[in-house]
Amino acid sequence: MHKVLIANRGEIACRVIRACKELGLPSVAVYSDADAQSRHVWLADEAVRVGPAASAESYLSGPRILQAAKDTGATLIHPGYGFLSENASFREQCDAAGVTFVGPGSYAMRQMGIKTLARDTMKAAGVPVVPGSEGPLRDFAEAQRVCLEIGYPVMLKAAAGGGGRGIRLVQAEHELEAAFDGARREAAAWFSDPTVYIEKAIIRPRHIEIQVLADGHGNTVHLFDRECSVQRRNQKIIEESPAPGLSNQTRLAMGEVAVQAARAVQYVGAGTIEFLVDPDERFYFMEMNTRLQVEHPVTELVTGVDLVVEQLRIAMGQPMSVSQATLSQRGHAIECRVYAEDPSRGFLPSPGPLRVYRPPIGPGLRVDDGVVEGDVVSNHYDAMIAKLSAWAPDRPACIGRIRAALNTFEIGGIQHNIEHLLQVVGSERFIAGRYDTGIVGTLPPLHSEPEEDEFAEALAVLLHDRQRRQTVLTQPAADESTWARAARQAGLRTR
Amino acid sequence: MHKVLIANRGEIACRVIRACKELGLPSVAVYSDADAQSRHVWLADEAVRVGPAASAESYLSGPRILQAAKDTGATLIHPGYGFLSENASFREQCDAAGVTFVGPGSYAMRQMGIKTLARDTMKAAGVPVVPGSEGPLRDFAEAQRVCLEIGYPVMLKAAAGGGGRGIRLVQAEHELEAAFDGARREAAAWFSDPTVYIEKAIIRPRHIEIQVLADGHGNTVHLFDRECSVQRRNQKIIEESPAPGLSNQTRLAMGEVAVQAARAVQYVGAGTIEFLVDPDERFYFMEMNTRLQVEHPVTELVTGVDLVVEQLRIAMGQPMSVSQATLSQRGHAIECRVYAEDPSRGFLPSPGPLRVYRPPIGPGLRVDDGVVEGDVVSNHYDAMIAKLSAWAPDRPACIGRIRAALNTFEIGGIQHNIEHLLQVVGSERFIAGRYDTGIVGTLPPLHSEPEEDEFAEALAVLLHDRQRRQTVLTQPAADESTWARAARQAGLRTR
Amino acid sequence: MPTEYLLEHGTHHKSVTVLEDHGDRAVLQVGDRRLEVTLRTLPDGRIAVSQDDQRRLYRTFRAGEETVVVRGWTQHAFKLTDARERWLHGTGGRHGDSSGRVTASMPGRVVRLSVAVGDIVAPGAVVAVLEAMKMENDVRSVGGGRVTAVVVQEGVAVESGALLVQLEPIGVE
Amino acid sequence: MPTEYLLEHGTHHKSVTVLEDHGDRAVLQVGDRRLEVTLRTLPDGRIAVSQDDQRRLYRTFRAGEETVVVRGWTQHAFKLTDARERWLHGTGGRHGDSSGRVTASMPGRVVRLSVAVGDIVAPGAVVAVLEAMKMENDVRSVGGGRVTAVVVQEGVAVESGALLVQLEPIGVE
Repeated sequence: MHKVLIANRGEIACRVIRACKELGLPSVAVYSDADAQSRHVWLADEAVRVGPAASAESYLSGPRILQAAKDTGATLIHPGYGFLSENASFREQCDAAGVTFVGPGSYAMRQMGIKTLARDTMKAAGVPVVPGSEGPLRDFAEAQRVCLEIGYPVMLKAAAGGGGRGIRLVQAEHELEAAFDGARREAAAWFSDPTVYIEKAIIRPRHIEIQVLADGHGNTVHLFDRECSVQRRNQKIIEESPAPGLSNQTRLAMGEVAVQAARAVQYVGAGTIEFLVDPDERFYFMEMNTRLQVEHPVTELVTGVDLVVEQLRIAMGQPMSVSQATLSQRGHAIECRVYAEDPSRGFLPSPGPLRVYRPPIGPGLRVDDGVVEGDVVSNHYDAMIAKLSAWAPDRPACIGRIRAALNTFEIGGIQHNIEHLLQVVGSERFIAGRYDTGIVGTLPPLHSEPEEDEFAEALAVLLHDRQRRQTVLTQPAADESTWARAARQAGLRTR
Repeated sequence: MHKVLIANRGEIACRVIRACKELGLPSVAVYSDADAQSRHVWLADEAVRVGPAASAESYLSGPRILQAAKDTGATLIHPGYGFLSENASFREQCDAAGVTFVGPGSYAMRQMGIKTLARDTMKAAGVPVVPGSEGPLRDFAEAQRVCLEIGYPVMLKAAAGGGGRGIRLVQAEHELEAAFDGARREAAAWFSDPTVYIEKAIIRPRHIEIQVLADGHGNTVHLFDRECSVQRRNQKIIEESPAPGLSNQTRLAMGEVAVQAARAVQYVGAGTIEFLVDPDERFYFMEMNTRLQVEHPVTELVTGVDLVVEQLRIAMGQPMSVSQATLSQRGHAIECRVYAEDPSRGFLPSPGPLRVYRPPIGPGLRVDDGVVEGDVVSNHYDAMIAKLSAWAPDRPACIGRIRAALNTFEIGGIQHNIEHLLQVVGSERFIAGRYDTGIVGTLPPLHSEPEEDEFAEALAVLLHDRQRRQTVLTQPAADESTWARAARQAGLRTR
Repeated sequence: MPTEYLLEHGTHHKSVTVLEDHGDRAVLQVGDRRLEVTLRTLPDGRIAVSQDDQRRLYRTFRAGEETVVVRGWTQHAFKLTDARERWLHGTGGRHGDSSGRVTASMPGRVVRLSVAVGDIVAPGAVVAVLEAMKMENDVRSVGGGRVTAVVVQEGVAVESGALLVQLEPIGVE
Repeated sequence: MPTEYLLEHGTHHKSVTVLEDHGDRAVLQVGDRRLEVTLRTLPDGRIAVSQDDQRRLYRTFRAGEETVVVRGWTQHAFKLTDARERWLHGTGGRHGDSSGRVTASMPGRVVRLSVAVGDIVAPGAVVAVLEAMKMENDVRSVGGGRVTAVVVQEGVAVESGALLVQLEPIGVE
């Protein structure tokens, strides 16, 4: 009999625990001190403390997670996303400890984890990558030659770079020399390494990804596409499936290429190939995420496949329960990520107590969350509070549904991005289904203050006045009151 | 611009209001005095009181509902199920008042509402009905002749009967004469009318129904089957789609017959044809419900069609958005009806305050309800609190999902049937998918008392003791406490 | 000076004493067993009770004289009395319905009375029909006897527990 | 003797007086408008406020000095003070950050300090970087000036509102 340890927290831990319950598999939660009373802890059958609030000493600590698995007799470890999910060494430690890691082998994780290696591997496997120089540029002459080959515009990038630094966009040949010298100087200054390389600049790209699933019996399938172009500072905020306006021909071609990519690294489990897609629907491999994605619900909603259940089945050595021939997309799904951040102050993170929290319910809605009202959104971890997803028979109905749902989301105590989400899904471009990764930048800034609300003002004054006067205006029923008082004094709540 | 008045309460009113919000249609709730603070009242854009708690003077009062529509400028009235939903006169009053009733015309309602008329109409339209006498039996000789024709066993039924009275099962010819005399005597005694008729007795029948949808543009489609055999005292408690084990051939034949039946009465809107199905999959028309069914979610989950949205579209004169060729069933759905009733006391209704109420959430789950924690389940209306539905890629996964969901349903204050629902979905017959309308009767009675629980005992004693001692053991944070006290004294709650 | 309580749960009876109570940790004597538990209130109002590896979540409320403890969909209603007081007043733990009182099992409307004063009623016989939530429900007498009083009329609304019919025993029992 | 309050909502200020309060009904004077509302607490804890045809649902809580009122996903934080007390103490309604204090806009860890004592800082310049929830966030000074004190060190955790850097004005403003 298997037992599953979930090496994660928050909504994804809850998601995996629910799948375990449905399969009849016992589940073990792990938690840091910051999460001792979190929802995933109480949802699981067992829970083990793995360290202090800091991730490095808890959720990111391979040895502690493995010890927890050993102590509870867990046979499977589901890493969720983030934390240890793409850590090839941890996967190897699991193997050595005789615990099954729910995910691909360390070979696939390494091949895809190192971005230049992934690019080379994909190129060799016939997967289209963004055209560019073969590794670092030796000199300006080579830069010129490569640019002639791939055509302008191009991006000059620092080989050792990251975080958007040391990058220059070059629109035409006459700009190249100055940009080349500048980029090298900048790279040297920032990263102590002047090496640069060239990639073709994709203008107004869309970010579309393909979900794949592979089992240990030689089956590899794709589960179609997800449109993830609604991003702010490279952070996805809204995803949908199918990608609006994408031709079916491109969709299937991307699916086939994704399967090819997965096979090239002997992939097993659920994974995602991310592509850049240009306005002419040419697509280029960007990277592969060798784990479950945050946005997996939209794929589940349109394909009807339970990706977590398939992951667990595959990890237990069973064949996947689907085949390419039977897979199809039905209707449309949109996911909105609700973050604890303040749109009126540049989307600053807004940790704090979630004093009001009631996500919407209704037909076709799905909420993935890991909090309850009264929880504190910790500043130690990701600022995502919940994922609100809607499914409907078609895209216009789906937009109607997600807008109605967002509008009835009750939340307070922290700042959040719901108004921003409403702004995006209500925007002309989004509704038309014609947008790229620039969509968020085209929207006007939100008003920093909510409209005046006379009733709210009256309520605030009344409550303040009543508190101040300490006058008993309405007596609660005697029995209830005595009981409530006793329970409150005992530090317990009765309702 | 249209505006929709929902002439109903509880979960179905909430369901319809949500659909209106998604379509951008303003909604008007109506309420009786018992429901002044109910969930549907606050979910709708406007709300109108229509009378006292008694249904006859509120939800069943056509004139008051029409007045509310007039007062608010509503152009459509959605009747939900029950109450005025199958009232042909009300439909005609709506027509006269120039308000669109969301449902079929009064001709279809009348043809199907009078059961003997429905039987004749269906027979004429080539729809199979349970074989039996053509109307009332004139004498014993005719009874003998009919029985020879249709074969034993047969049911003798009082023409004026109802409520299960005046019915006799006759297994073989030698029992007929005594039964015939007895049934006539009983019919005369109970209903002051000795007239009886004969129908073939369907032994171990299944109750399977077909959802149909017809628009005003000549399109009529069926949306496949629902298995509704899990009943207690003729009250459905669990429904699923597709019907387990039903051959696809029978399913489609039933669908075609259902379309035929709907066309025969010029049906427009959503409706359901109920069939009795015998162990050899012969099926017989039982009745047509000319409205939305309680169990419509299972059809929505497997077909992906939003029946309420289609109803509203059709009522506004638009063509339906689906066609028979594109309709299909995907995966499996099960709905469980949660009732306020006490299984340990013969399923007595158990109205009262819903002190604890937190329905389960998670992927593939849908909850249709009209209550919140703290609401009082009124004894004036139906005892159904909520419908919990699960969708999954296949039936075993769906059973796993609904069981896990039922197990995590938090509910208290009233008695309820969740243990009974768990008993059914965990029973051998249900899991095997081989059951008929007798399934509930085959289950052993539930234990009348829950197991002992030491922790619960300890908690009860501790709380009682603390209350008794009135000792402050843990001081809440000063600020919170002052505020909470003031708000409580003001009759308001702060969290 | 810990108090000994008598805890009634349906037909079960137990003696329970709170030996120590530190708010988040408590020690109780349940019959002849010593029980040490830790308690914690979660943000959603549930109370977590744990001991060693075992942990469970509860919610509680007060309903009349009873303390109700809910875990998921199971519900325990406990009646608690001070053990000393009970001995003083001598009420004991005896319950049941040998009183001859036939009472309403739920709030509702009396739609039918099946007995009249003087009638002899068998144990388990239907004496009235109550309507609640659109359904009719039989009210049966627990014991048998002769009807000495019919307290309600058809059509009236009654509360749960209201006396409907009074019986007196017949013969020697 | 109704009390007049000063209600601050962001940059808005209003004078509000509770004229009558009957629990479920109240009359207020808001500026020069008279407002009569009815109030009701729903079973789920929301407070329904209505007037004529208008009706809205709110939830409220107290956060420090502020009374917060939440409606759906919108949130209003009100600061309320007794108007008379304000006049007596003469604090007025003036706010803003001409104080030269650069404070943490959220709880987090100081990952980088960009200024040292003696530096001259332009209005809106980044003076520090705070990390919270895996993201780095710039802390900018509202006004400009010369740094007179750097109160925190890199690596330390700070609460929201904590003083990070103190500036003094330069030249005539």
